[in-house]
Amino acid sequence: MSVTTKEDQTKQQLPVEELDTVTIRFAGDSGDGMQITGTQFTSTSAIIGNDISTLPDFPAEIRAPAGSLPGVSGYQLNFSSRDIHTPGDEPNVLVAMNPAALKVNLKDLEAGGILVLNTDEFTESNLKKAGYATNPLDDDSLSGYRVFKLPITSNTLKALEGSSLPFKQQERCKNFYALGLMYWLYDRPLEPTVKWVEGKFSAKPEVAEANLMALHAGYNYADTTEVFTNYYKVGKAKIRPGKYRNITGNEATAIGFITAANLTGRPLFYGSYPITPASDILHELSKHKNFGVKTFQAEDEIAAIGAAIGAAFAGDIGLTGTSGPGIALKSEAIGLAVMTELPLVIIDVQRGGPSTGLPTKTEQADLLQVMFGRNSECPAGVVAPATPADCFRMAIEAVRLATKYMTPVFFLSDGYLGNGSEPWAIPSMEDLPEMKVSFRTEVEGFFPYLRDEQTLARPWAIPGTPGLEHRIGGIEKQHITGNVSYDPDNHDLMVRLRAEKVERMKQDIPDLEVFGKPEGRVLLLGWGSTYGSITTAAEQLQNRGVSVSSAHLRYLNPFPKNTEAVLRSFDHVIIPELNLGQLAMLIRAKYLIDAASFTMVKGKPFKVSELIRKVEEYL
Amino acid sequence: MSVTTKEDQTKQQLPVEELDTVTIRFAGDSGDGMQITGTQFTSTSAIIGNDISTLPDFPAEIRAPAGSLPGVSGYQLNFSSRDIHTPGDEPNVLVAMNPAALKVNLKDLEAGGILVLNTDEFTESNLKKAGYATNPLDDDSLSGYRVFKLPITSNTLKALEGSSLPFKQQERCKNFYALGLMYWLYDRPLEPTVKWVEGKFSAKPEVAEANLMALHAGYNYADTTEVFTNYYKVGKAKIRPGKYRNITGNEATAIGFITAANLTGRPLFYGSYPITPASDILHELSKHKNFGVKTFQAEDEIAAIGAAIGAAFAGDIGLTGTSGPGIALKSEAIGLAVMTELPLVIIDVQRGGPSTGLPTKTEQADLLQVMFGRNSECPAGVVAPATPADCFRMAIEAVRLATKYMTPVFFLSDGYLGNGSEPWAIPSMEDLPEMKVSFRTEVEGFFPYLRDEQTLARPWAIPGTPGLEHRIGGIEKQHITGNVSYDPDNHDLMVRLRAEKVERMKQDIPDLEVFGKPEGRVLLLGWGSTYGSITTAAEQLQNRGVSVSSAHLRYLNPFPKNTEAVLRSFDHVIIPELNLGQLAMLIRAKYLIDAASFTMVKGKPFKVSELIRKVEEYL
Amino acid sequence: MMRDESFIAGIKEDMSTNGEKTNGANGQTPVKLTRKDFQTDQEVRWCPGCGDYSILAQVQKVMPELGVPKENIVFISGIGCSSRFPYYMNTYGFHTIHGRAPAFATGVKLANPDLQVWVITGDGDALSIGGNHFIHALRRNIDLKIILFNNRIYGLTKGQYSPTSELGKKNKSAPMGTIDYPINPLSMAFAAEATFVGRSMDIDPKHLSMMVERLAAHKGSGFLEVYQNCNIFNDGAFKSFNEREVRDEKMIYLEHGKPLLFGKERDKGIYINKVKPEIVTVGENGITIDDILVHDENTLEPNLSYILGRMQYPEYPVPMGVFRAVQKPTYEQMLHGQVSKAISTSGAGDISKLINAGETWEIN
Amino acid sequence: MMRDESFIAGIKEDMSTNGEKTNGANGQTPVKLTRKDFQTDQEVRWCPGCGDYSILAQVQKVMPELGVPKENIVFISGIGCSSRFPYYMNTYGFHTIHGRAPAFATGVKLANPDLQVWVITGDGDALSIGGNHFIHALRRNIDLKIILFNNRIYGLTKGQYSPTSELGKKNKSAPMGTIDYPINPLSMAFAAEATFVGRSMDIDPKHLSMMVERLAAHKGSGFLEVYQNCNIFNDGAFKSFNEREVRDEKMIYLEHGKPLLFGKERDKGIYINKVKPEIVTVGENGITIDDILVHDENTLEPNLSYILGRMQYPEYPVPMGVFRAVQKPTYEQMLHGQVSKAISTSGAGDISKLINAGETWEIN
Ligand SMILES: Cc1ncc(C[n+]2csc(CCOP(=O)(O)OP(=O)(O)O)c2C)c(N)n1
Ligand SMILES: Cc1ncc(C[n+]2csc(CCOP(=O)(O)OP(=O)(O)O)c2C)c(N)n1
Ligand code: SF4
Ligand code: SF4
Ligand SMILES: [Mg+2]
Ligand SMILES: [Mg+2]
Repeated sequence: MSVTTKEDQTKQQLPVEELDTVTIRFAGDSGDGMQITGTQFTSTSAIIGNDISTLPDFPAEIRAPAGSLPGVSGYQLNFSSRDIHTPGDEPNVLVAMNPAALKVNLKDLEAGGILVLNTDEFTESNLKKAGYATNPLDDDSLSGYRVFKLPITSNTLKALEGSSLPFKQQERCKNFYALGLMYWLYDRPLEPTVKWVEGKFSAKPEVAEANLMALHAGYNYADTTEVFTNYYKVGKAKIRPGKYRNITGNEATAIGFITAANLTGRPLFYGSYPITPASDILHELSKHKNFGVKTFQAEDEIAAIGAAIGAAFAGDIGLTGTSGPGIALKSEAIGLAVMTELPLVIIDVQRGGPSTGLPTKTEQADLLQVMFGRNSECPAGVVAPATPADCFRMAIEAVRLATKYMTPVFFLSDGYLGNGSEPWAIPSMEDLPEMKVSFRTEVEGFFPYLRDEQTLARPWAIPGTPGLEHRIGGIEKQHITGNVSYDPDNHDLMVRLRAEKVERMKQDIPDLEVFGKPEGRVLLLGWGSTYGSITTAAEQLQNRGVSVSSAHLRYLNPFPKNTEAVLRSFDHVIIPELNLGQLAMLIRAKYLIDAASFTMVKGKPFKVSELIRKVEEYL
Repeated sequence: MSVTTKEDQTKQQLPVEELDTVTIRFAGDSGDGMQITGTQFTSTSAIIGNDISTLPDFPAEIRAPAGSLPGVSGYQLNFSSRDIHTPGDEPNVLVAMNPAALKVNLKDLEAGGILVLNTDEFTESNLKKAGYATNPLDDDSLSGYRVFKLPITSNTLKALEGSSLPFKQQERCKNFYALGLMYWLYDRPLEPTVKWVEGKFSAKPEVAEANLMALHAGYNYADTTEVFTNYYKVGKAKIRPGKYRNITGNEATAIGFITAANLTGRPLFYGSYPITPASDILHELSKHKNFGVKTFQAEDEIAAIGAAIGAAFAGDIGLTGTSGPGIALKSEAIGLAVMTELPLVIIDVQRGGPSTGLPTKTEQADLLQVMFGRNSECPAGVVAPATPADCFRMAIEAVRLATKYMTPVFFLSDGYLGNGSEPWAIPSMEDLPEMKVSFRTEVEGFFPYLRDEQTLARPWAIPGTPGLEHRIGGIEKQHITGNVSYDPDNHDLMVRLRAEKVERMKQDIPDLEVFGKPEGRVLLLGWGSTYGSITTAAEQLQNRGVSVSSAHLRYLNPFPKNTEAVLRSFDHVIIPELNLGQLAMLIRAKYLIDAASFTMVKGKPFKVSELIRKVEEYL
Repeated sequence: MMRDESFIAGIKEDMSTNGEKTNGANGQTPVKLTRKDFQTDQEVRWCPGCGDYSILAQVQKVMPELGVPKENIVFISGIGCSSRFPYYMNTYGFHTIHGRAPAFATGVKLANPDLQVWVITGDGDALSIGGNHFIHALRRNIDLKIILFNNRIYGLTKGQYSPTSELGKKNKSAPMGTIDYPINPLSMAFAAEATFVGRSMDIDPKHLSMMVERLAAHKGSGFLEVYQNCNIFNDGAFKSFNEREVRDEKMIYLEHGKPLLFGKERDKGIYINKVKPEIVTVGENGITIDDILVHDENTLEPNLSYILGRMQYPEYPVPMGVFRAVQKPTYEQMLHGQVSKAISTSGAGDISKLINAGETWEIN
Repeated sequence: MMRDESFIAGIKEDMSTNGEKTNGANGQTPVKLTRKDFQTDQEVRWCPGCGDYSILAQVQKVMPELGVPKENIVFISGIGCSSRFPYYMNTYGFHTIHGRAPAFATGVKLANPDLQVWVITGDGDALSIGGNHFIHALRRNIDLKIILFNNRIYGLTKGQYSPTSELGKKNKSAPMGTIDYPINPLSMAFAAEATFVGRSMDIDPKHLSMMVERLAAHKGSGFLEVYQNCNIFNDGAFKSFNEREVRDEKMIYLEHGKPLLFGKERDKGIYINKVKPEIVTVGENGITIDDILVHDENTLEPNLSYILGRMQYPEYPVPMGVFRAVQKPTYEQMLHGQVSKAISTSGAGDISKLINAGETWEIN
């Protein structure tokens, strides 16, 4: 699949090194288009058959002052000829488009790593904004790296001489120039990006042309100047055959829920109020009205969930989504959904907290909130996708469980999953579960709280159905009739029935799978977005021959049936989490297993090396 | 102290039985004044030296239709010559003012118990409203009780012949007639009630007079008709000498917080939105503006806590109060108080749930909500009074900890504590702790997040202080400076510092006390309003010589230092709770002790007998 | 708001003709319902004498007249004495949480625009905790029929002041008197540009049932304030103007297209002096009937309605009736219109296309 | 509202004379502050070109003029781009949570009425999630100085429509166009009977600073709407009427006691026909200057202000300036008045008496 253009002639004479995994980080000002550069490199790598994993890193400000430290935007990607699960601990390559980007990112670059710098931006004023006393291009602070100092901006402008675009816009093409450089260095074809640019800017052909000229200029510069004295190849990974696309977690979430609703045969209703990092789900869903999807941007989170519950009452698939602070606001209404036993899915794309916290960073610290953050005994199901693409599958699971058991289910994503992307093996329609819902219409024998024997679900009887007129509400219900009841014994019964109903979902969820041997010295038990780092750590340790396995909970309430058995098969259970030990608390309380909690709350995923060091303490 | 009026002559000739404990329940229609009857009997009993414990039981409706089942209002009280802790499992006496009251309450009356019925109300229409097919006065359904059928209404009206009051109002005096009957039967003096009526209705002397005539009429009727063939005495209890008053938990809470604020030297600010069963705290506090107390009835619970946090920022003692659904709404703002490290006390008077649940009933199911019901890692202190009078002490504790550690503290009461009452040994001013607060004024070396070494508290620097101008907010703070910081390591540090700060309250809270032997077979571990039943159960078992002790956690986050040691000194730990095992979960997770959870969620306290049966399983 | 007109025109085209199905529209033979059909077997649990009974009776009376099958009617409420209402209506019902009823109702109506959706709320429920949802439901012009039982007190929680309580009122939570300036619910509704705004009272059943009918007939956000006596905690709150003996002089009934006259002799009227209403007497000081403001429910700008809504006792007679009734596209029409348009533009959604969209590649 | 008058009279007597201390009132020599004294060391993090910069500059400019020591000034905000404001003011500041700033500010002001309390908010913060707190703060007439940065978009969350976005506007969360009828913030403020209501814009610094000064001087609930350009997500939202070239014809500046004239020649004016404003030209059709409505900020009934506040582009020139400025007792005055009264009636609270109150008995 590799492309040989005429410009590639130099390359043939240079030494080539085969690598199996490379991590690149592109970093620049928010206005520098680093997210595009990153995603383009990612898609191209995926298309040529690498396995990939990515980590975008946005600034919290919309557009902090150009050149400032808070304005730095980054995109890290890991591509490999092996099966990979994380965007890489430390970049091997850092492309820094200005001094601020260098300042913020250099500490992560591996010792001896490749550093590509856009020298044009190392002006006195930019150095000052980044807080550099002396110019790192000139002092020896970069001596530990393989530094390539390139005038990326001016080269881009030179390449675009004669373009009709205004100067500012010409300058903006420099990210494609940088992309061209990297494509050469890692031997990627230009076609996929060419196609993308042409499609994206079809309405603005001058922009398309300028970007492509910059792309080629970067590529050719590398090819002709011999600034790089060798280049690299990263071969195809052994990936399950099939059709793939690159997808972010939030996209996968959105289309997962559209698919889920479609499978039930009911329209999707999404009530939401914008909040980082969940807003993209609203944006995506609002584009798909032709699926009958109704998106309702409410006045706040409470109204958003209120409308979703109302829609569920009326027979839609009720969905509401937010991040942690929004969940706090929704909690009273979630209680009502639990009491009225309506199917509802609540998305929580977790972010750093408490309070406003670190809105653009990731964290896994809402688990206990979704478990317990409501008055009284108020159980709900909880599922948590493990990877961006897994959001698709778990969205379907959430709807399946909510409609089958007639109860709210949480879908616990996070900023890392939501914004991160990975190649997704597109399922065929036959792979998707049967989950058509049916409403009660039979008048004879109808009682609003008469339960299904197996699931304990009450009937879903929607307004518009003749003869089933009934009233529901937040006051305790009488068993079977659903009338208001203050009876003490009835209350005790109902409290236990609601708990039992959630517990019974167990019969409908898959067993917990173990990666590695089913028993041994250490089990790494994880949940959510730490899947990549945990699996990679386990894999690397297994490759060393160490008795370490991993398991990942995608169903957090209830836990899969075999959970205790799995845990008891290991001498030590270590639970790494991006919080202060929330899953660990649940596991310890439930099974009385002395699980060790390993925690880090830094707004970013674990490094594989950190996990390995932790496990080593137990070997 | 017993009174001998001329009417008492008959009595002298009747047999008297000495009892050590009696439980009476007064029950009637909401409009029948049963709460007054109950509280009068209570105060009188307390004044003559009995120990007492009470349980009012209001209907959920304001005023359900007269004579209906939902309209029944009850008041149970237990009075004794021993030290007692509960209102009694089963009443020995039931006074039922109408058929509905009989219907609702009869099942609780002990076999062979005394049943006083107001025959005048057993009309056909009332029987129908109560759902009686046949008149229980005539069939033999009451044969298992000692029934006294008395025309209470008509006797009252007869006694009031000639009164200038309208008929309806005359009729309303029947509760005092019933009270008179019971005073005679249990040999209570009339003076305290006479004094109370005279005070209460000083503006309406005709009402006072009518009520007193009814009271005496009831008393005299018993004395002259020999309807009761014997009477009872319940002697003085051995109670710690001192000055006492009867107090409900909500009153004790209100004056506890006024006192606490006074001890700190700062005004109390109470932001609240009415909700059952917490509203009475607002009502009580609003009466005490002369203490500088500001009460702010906000537009909702969020505004209420917002204002309280604002007031705390400005240097008041910020207090907000609600019940479970309101806590759910406040949770986002609580996160802000945690992040900005401001002292704040949050009252939760728990009620039955989930959702609107059983608003007038009690429950202990918000423990996990107050622990975890917020986004991300968001720790706060939690204290829980054990009895109505203990609310006073724990209110002071809550303020002491919040101001000393500069962090939110929950005060976890419940409907049973809030509405229940008990005699309170009024403390002397010297018993109260020293807890004057001081604000930072020193400009030199001021940083908003520079911490006290021992408590980790940051300085309280209030607006109006020259030179200390600074900004706080919900975004993660930089250690020491308090500036906005997105730094990963700083975030990890701050998350752990906030947790550690709450943990350090340990150094400032008393050890967990054990009632009974410090080690043995079974420990009953409780918290909150189950204190009475648990202590009584332990006491009764100890009296049987069984190795059972009890301990009651009044500090739930953090737990007292010696908690683990206490628990490990027993073969079995049983944790009775009015929820599905919330404290049990925390204890199991933290100490990996196989504590057994014993739960009941019926909107009312445990019966002592239920606890005893449970313990017996472990003996 | 420049874009309104053309956008609305566009929307109107997209709109499928959504609206509640009337009786028989299901293809069934219309069944004539009676008041009894709308009563439930649940015991009504308000205090004896409460104004809520009268409102319930009128609503139950009007229902059969509407020609909407009862399975297509939904009553949604928040929390409060008034909010118990749905339990007593033999339709679909949802007793939700405090202040949020409009949000739940919005979801119901958007999910199924064929339903006729009523919201029952109180002065605390709608204007204190629920003020924001109330305003947003109204401003979106979603077809909800909102009835606010205004008793100027918190009934269910036993007597604290509400946002409509008079300044200075002494009560459970303000023993020295309320210091909150009261909210005028109508002003809120006009500010939110509700398309239907009316007022009635518990003790005028004829007027009340007429207003309920008008509200039912309106398409769009409808708001009816009902003065309701809470005889337990705020007895007689309105009696200084609404008792039968004084009513004629102290209240004014609005009638579309008719001059605003009141008084036993119907000789007093409302005259607008610049923007300030004044009370004048026809036949005095040269005032003729032509000087009297003619009521007009249908002006799109709510200026006049706003001014009438601010007339308060004792300065002015208290207006009763329909202040405003205008027509604009409803929210559910526009939303479903966008759905229809999306389908006609992009074709009905196809899951296989959806998941296979974007750049894809094959691994063999 | 019968009881108002006598109650207010009573309150006025109870009131201690609370109010912000002005410079030097602490007994210190007044120090002349400068604009620089109000700047912080925190890097300002709005997008280059954002209208927020101008508002910050004007506020920082006005502050030293107010004579309030900076330790007595508190800026409180919710969440949004605009709500970052307090970080850049070298006073006390509190960046709270989304929509709730008025509640926090209320607590601060009630705890210490000597502080001058400002609230900075956005159109989403104040009118979407925070609509209810906004209204309740205004209706209580608590002395808060609320500035709403209206950019008709959610800036911080990157471009979803806000409650002030135009109908039909296409944006991130409404790719087919917004179907929410927009809210008029001024109508809300009038409905809530805010005692001060004004409007200005980022690109008229002179007018803006004048309005900020007026707001600062007002005692009671003050609301200033500022049109603010978000050049990233809603660039040019106001330019059709507020660009320098068209401003004279398309905007009208309100001046108390002056006729409402506009236009380059100042020959166009506002005439009120019954309740409907009309544009007329002085000298045409017999219109003289005397026909032109004379602006009056001070009428207690907000009718006129309400009508002016509803004049919208393009039908009308867009009014700028003070719509309403009236005086009534503030909430904090009344609350502290009750405290003083309670003390004078019952004596300063005595804990020992408190805990020993009620029926007590001795056990020996
Ligand atoms: C979240 C929450 N806060 C507070 C309450 C308590 N509460 C129930 S009804 C009510 C006010 C009722 O007043 P209103 O809406 O005027 O109704 P009314 O009872 O007067 O008909 C309050 C404060 C609640 N149920 N939920
Ligand atoms: C509870 C909660 N919900 C949602 C958000 C996300 N959020 C932050 S700011 C904002 C809207 C900002 O819009 P606006 O108030 O107009 O301010 P601007 O950024 O335009 O100045 C939203 C939805 C949040 N921070 N908290
Ligand atoms: S408290 Fe008032 S509003 Fe509530 S039911 Fe009783 S009378 Fe009606
Ligand atoms: S997004 Fe808009 S409002 Fe926010 S800082 Fe940027 S330009 Fe200003
Ligand atoms: Mg009310
Ligand atoms: Mg905005």
